[in-house]
Amino acid sequence: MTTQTTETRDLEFAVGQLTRVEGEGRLHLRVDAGGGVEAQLQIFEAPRYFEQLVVGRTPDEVLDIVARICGICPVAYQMSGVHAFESLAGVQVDPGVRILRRLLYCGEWIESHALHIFLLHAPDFLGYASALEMAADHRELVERGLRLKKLGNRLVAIVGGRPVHPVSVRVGGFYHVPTAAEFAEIREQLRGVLDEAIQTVALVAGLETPAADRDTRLVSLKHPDQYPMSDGRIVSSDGIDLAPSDWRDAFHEVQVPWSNALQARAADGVPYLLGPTARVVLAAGQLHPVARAALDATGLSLDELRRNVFRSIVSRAVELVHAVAEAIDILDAYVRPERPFAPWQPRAGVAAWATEAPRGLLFHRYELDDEGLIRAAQIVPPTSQNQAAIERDLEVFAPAVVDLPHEVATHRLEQLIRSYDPCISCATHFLDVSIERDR
Amino acid sequence: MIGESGVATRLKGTWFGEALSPHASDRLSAIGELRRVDAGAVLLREGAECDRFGILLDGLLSLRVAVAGRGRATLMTVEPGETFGWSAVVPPYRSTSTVVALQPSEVIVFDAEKLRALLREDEALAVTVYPRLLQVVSRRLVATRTQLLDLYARDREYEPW
Amino acid sequence: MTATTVAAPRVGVVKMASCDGCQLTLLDLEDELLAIGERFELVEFPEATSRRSEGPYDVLLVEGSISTPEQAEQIEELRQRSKLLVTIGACATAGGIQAMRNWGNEPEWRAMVYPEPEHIESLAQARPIADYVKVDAELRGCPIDPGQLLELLTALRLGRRPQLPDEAVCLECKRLGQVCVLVAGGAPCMGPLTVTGCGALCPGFARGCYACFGPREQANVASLAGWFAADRSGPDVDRLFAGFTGWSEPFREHAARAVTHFGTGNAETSVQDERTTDEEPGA
Amino acid sequence: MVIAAGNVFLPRARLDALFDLLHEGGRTIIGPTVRDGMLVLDRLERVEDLPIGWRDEQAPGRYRLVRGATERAFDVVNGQMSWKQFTFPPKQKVGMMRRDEAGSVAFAAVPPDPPRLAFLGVRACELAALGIQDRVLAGGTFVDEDYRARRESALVVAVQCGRAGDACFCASMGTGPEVRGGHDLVMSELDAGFVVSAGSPAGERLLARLPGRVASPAEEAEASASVAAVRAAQGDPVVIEGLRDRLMDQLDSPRWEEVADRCLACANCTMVCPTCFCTSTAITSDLDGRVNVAERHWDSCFTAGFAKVAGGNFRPERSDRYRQWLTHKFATWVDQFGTYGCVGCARCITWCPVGIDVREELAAIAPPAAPPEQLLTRPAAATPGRFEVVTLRASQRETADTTSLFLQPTEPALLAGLPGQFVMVEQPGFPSLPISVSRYGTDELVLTVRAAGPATAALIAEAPGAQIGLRGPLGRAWPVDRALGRNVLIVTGGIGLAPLRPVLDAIVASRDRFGEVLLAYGARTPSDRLFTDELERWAQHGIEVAQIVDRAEPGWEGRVGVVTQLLDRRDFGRRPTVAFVCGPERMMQATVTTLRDRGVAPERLFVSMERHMQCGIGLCGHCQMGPYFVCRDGPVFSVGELGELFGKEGL
Repeated sequence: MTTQTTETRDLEFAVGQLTRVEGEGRLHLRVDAGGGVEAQLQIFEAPRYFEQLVVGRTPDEVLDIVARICGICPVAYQMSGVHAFESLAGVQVDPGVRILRRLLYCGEWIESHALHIFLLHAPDFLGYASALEMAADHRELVERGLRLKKLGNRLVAIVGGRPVHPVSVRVGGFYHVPTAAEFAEIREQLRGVLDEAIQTVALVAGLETPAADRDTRLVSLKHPDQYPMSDGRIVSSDGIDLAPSDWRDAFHEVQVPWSNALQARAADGVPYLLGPTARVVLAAGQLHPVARAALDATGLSLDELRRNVFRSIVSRAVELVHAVAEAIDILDAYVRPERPFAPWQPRAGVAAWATEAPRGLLFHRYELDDEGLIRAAQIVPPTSQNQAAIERDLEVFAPAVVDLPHEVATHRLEQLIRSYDPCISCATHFLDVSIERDR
Repeated sequence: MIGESGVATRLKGTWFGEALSPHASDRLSAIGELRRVDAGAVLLREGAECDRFGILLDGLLSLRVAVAGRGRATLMTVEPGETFGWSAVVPPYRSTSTVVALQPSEVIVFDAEKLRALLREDEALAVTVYPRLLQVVSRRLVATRTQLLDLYARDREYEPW
Repeated sequence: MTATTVAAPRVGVVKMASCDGCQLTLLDLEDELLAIGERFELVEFPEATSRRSEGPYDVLLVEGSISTPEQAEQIEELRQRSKLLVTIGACATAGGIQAMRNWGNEPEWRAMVYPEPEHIESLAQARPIADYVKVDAELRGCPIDPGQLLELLTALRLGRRPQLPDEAVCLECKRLGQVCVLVAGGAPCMGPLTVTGCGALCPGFARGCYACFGPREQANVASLAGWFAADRSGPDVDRLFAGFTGWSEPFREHAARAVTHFGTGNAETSVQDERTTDEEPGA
Repeated sequence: MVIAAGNVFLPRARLDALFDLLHEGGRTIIGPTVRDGMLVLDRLERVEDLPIGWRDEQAPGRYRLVRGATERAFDVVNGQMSWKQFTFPPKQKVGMMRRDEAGSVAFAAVPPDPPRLAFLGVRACELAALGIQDRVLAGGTFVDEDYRARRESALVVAVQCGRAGDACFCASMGTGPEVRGGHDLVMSELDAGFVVSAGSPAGERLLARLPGRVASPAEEAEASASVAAVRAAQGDPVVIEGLRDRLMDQLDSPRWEEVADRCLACANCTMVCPTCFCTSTAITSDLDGRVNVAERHWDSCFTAGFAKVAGGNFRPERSDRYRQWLTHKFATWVDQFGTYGCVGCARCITWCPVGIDVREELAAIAPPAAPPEQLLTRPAAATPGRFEVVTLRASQRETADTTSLFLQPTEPALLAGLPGQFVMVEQPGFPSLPISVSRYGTDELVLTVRAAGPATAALIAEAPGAQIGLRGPLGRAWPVDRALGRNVLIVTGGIGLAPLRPVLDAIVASRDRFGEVLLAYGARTPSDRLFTDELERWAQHGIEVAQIVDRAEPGWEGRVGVVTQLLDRRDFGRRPTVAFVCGPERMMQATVTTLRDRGVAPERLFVSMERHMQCGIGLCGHCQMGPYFVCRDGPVFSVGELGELFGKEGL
């Protein structure tokens, strides 16, 4: 759908509905006569009003509601929410429960990363329209992805009840905590796939990867002892350092007319990158040794991961190893917590926290009234934060491909967008901009 | 034509006539006529004046209505012992269906005007006859409802599995 | 009729307003996914494949509720191109969580979330698919149950009716030997009103069912709500119904009261104040 | 209860010895234990697993475990689930059905493989409940083999109640509180220990090896007094005198509607009931339908699907379902099994989410009615999950939606059926279908099937050579012998002619042994009539064939209207007439009304009832209608037998 507009001689380049991403989005590029590219990632997911839907609700209700923002990473939404509420109420969560939450997060990372690596992104590198088509030639690869993904889902199901929209998370802990016996089988299964996860790192590092080079600012949580999931401080590659509740001190949201999603920006307007690459680079020291070794074995430097956006699949695979290895460690030492949840009292005030969804930092902020009910909410998903970086990268990368045959160019641009593992329906607020208006 | 005594005897042999008092039986028989009709004979026409009330003694009658595009549809058939032409005594005295003999049939017919006059002047007779007429109409109504239920039809609309 | 003679049905998987979790459930059938791919032609499934098809479809699985005028048009067209349309999940079958905006507060909400609400095109109500087009079958749940999805696909392939029982969650809960969280724990459990399919998940996790599969036939809302009201306030009873299937007819009355009670929020310290508009890219 | 001399006193500290004895031979002990704050019946490893020091507080719709004043092990009277979960598991595989690439099919029942269990802490009411299930599931012509095997392999250690549960009424139901039998051992708990006695040879052997001494008279007296106190505490909340009749007389009580306003139809009462036995079978298939597993699970008369047939639901309303449940428990169960279906354990009261109290909904009892005649033929493959494989020789289209299947069985029992009996038809991957036999040939069986749903559609689409599974013939037949020497009236509509064709075959075969025979046949349209060529043949054999259609079609010069029109003006009172009626229930009702008006005695007026059938042998409960299981006791009934049940809505 390449069209020439005669007056300006600009080249308009449109990619229809993005596929193999979660949610509904479109890409629109405008190339001017001088070769400059303006990129617009348009999100046309229908408005879902989550920030309003939680108003008047109790914190525990909110945890069930915000899970519904995203079917792939519901745990992340529950985790940002639950930590926000607990920090406001001053709940002392039992150590065993905290560990179980990390285990839950490991499950979601395994599930989400395996899905993205094997089912959504690998077909780009190997030249297939889908994993199902890829399976005709690379059945073992797809089966491996499904095996890993299944274990991630299973882990979330044992801790949370089910893989999509788990039911066990509540303020103070869980409704129910599993016995060690319930983990016996998956513990062995995870041991059984650790090698496969490690091999995946080498495999994706060896994929034919487009060249791309640009500098980018990275943002993630960072914790001195743990690989970032729910705890730590918000840091950037250029010196930002904030408590997880203080995201708004350095970032804000803006509305852009060509996209239906609110975008988040740093105070200085410089786009920033969230997600596996940001975490691997910023928290390399906290990676599980097994994961670090797998990364080192590829010979890829942290800087290579940071500068080439197409290498995100490697970061994701490294985190896959980390999540499997950490889950095994947790299960080896698992003792069922004495009590599933700590009691707490609602309190008025602001509850805010950020945790690391599979695709990056996820910030929640709630204002609670005297009864402990939600009065206002702000939910900033990773994709809305990454959107500016995606558009920036498209503008950098597009000039090299727009003159290629349209299908090839489309494929390359989609591959780039998929490198961010965008999670579009998790954008909680959207605008609708028509193509006409955009012209 | 068969004699009047024949009418009284045959009338007694029907559901309509079996329990009539001698008085009622005599008065009705006096205006009744026995007729034989061939298959295809039209006894009443839908929409036209219903000029007779009748009782089928033998054979089979069809009650038909005309439906645009579908020709004449048989709504119901009449068995021996049953009646036809109840519109003869119910205003506006027009037939609600066309009555056709499907087989060579034997009927008793009562002239509509004579029957109405008789029922007007003879209350005792009217008290005996009207409940029987109501029964005829009620049976037709119940049967029609049952037909509407479409009992033998497929039980549910097509499901894809 | 043997199953092997059936040609691979052309299947589409599309979404309206939703979280993608129900279509993800198809990908979560890890053990069967490749076999499904061999037996069904997944001709349209943007979440999983770049290959696209505008139909016709033998079976179209639709996730999500109708929330925009564009979707309302789209679903009519999709219906015409589909032999069989199956709605999957609470959004598609009951309006889902989006439908909690259906009591006339949508314009206000729009204004509160977006600095320039006039750019938003959105219907006043988010509604289930069946409000717009004929639906041949539905899978309930938020999200749907993978086992029920597999049963649907198996039934489609074998030409039998899918076994999707319309009974209370309680039956499965008791078959699993789970002790009743309502009777023995005092938890407000919606299980007696809710159709089964989840495997009585929440009671198994020591919490009350929150009705994500929606009302079952003969759901006696008045009776259970009355029982709950014995030890909690009216608004607290109402909020039990204002969940992911609150727009379902049997729950709607209570849900409406709850949502009205919630008010419009964000009024005093609007998040929107923090948000700016940005007409220029890369500002 | 009088405890026999030679009872043993087991000190509390030596309860472990009983555990050791019960564990012998790899037996697993099942008993009450507290898990996550809830009382369950589960595996017990050691004495400390018992709910020592706990007791229960029960009220309608409410159950709480609380710490008791004593350190007794058996003060929790009962919990939510009964022992039924171990003798009659909530989910149980019953059969495997395979179809290979060539289309040949194989059926295999799952053989019983009972775990070796010892039940510890079984109460009198529970023993009574096990006894009732023994009668229902293992005491009739057909037996649930898995149940029987589980019962036979389990040791039962009963315990005398030392506390009355807050809602218990076993004393009223005559099932307790004293343990009267059905146990291997029974224990009475005293503060210092247990008075133990034996109730079976196996129990005697265990008792002989228990450490301890002979119980003293004082200990025995304390044990007896304890259970007597429980009886006194209960009182007699349910008056049983005349209950059955009173309940059946109240089928039209306005109370059913009032209860239905509260009843959730959630089925909890039936799930927790220790005697409820109704089940459904679900089939899971692989994507190709090659391997299919039939799994039976507990079902309930409170679910929508339970009484559903292709045309609708016989018990659509909550009031219908509550009435079904209550009248079954306290009235028609007596007719069927000679006992109540209730043992007074109070679970349905406590575990009703809205606290409906059965004691409040009740009235009293009556003597059991005689069960109806049993079937006369011995069927093939009676056990669910087991089927005889038959081959389809040919099929013949009868009407647009109805097809006759000509099947060749190798099992002679399948050919030895009687007119009106049916077979259960199994196609791998589909639910079982009850289909009447429309003809018994010398070496073939004819089934005439109307496509009413997917399973029937699939069945009639089978090609010659296809294999299907059959069980049967089942059910009660048309009593053709009762019609010998009499006038015979066969009234039928639609597909209803199929189960009556064997009757016509029998009449034609010995035409001179019957009086006048009238076949009154109604159909929707002329082209919906079955067996049109045979209708003429029957007429040639001196059978008056009167046909009538709801809707005429072009060219139809026959009768139009309803089938009762053919009967309205006839008199059947002059000679004894036997009538066989089969068709939609409304049609049968209208016909029965007409025929009774025309002088046909209800004892000679037979109808074939349709209900949701799954097992076909009276074990799954779906087809219950008053005192009958339609599959086992019917489908053919005389109108006299059915009495008020016939035409009653919502049964």
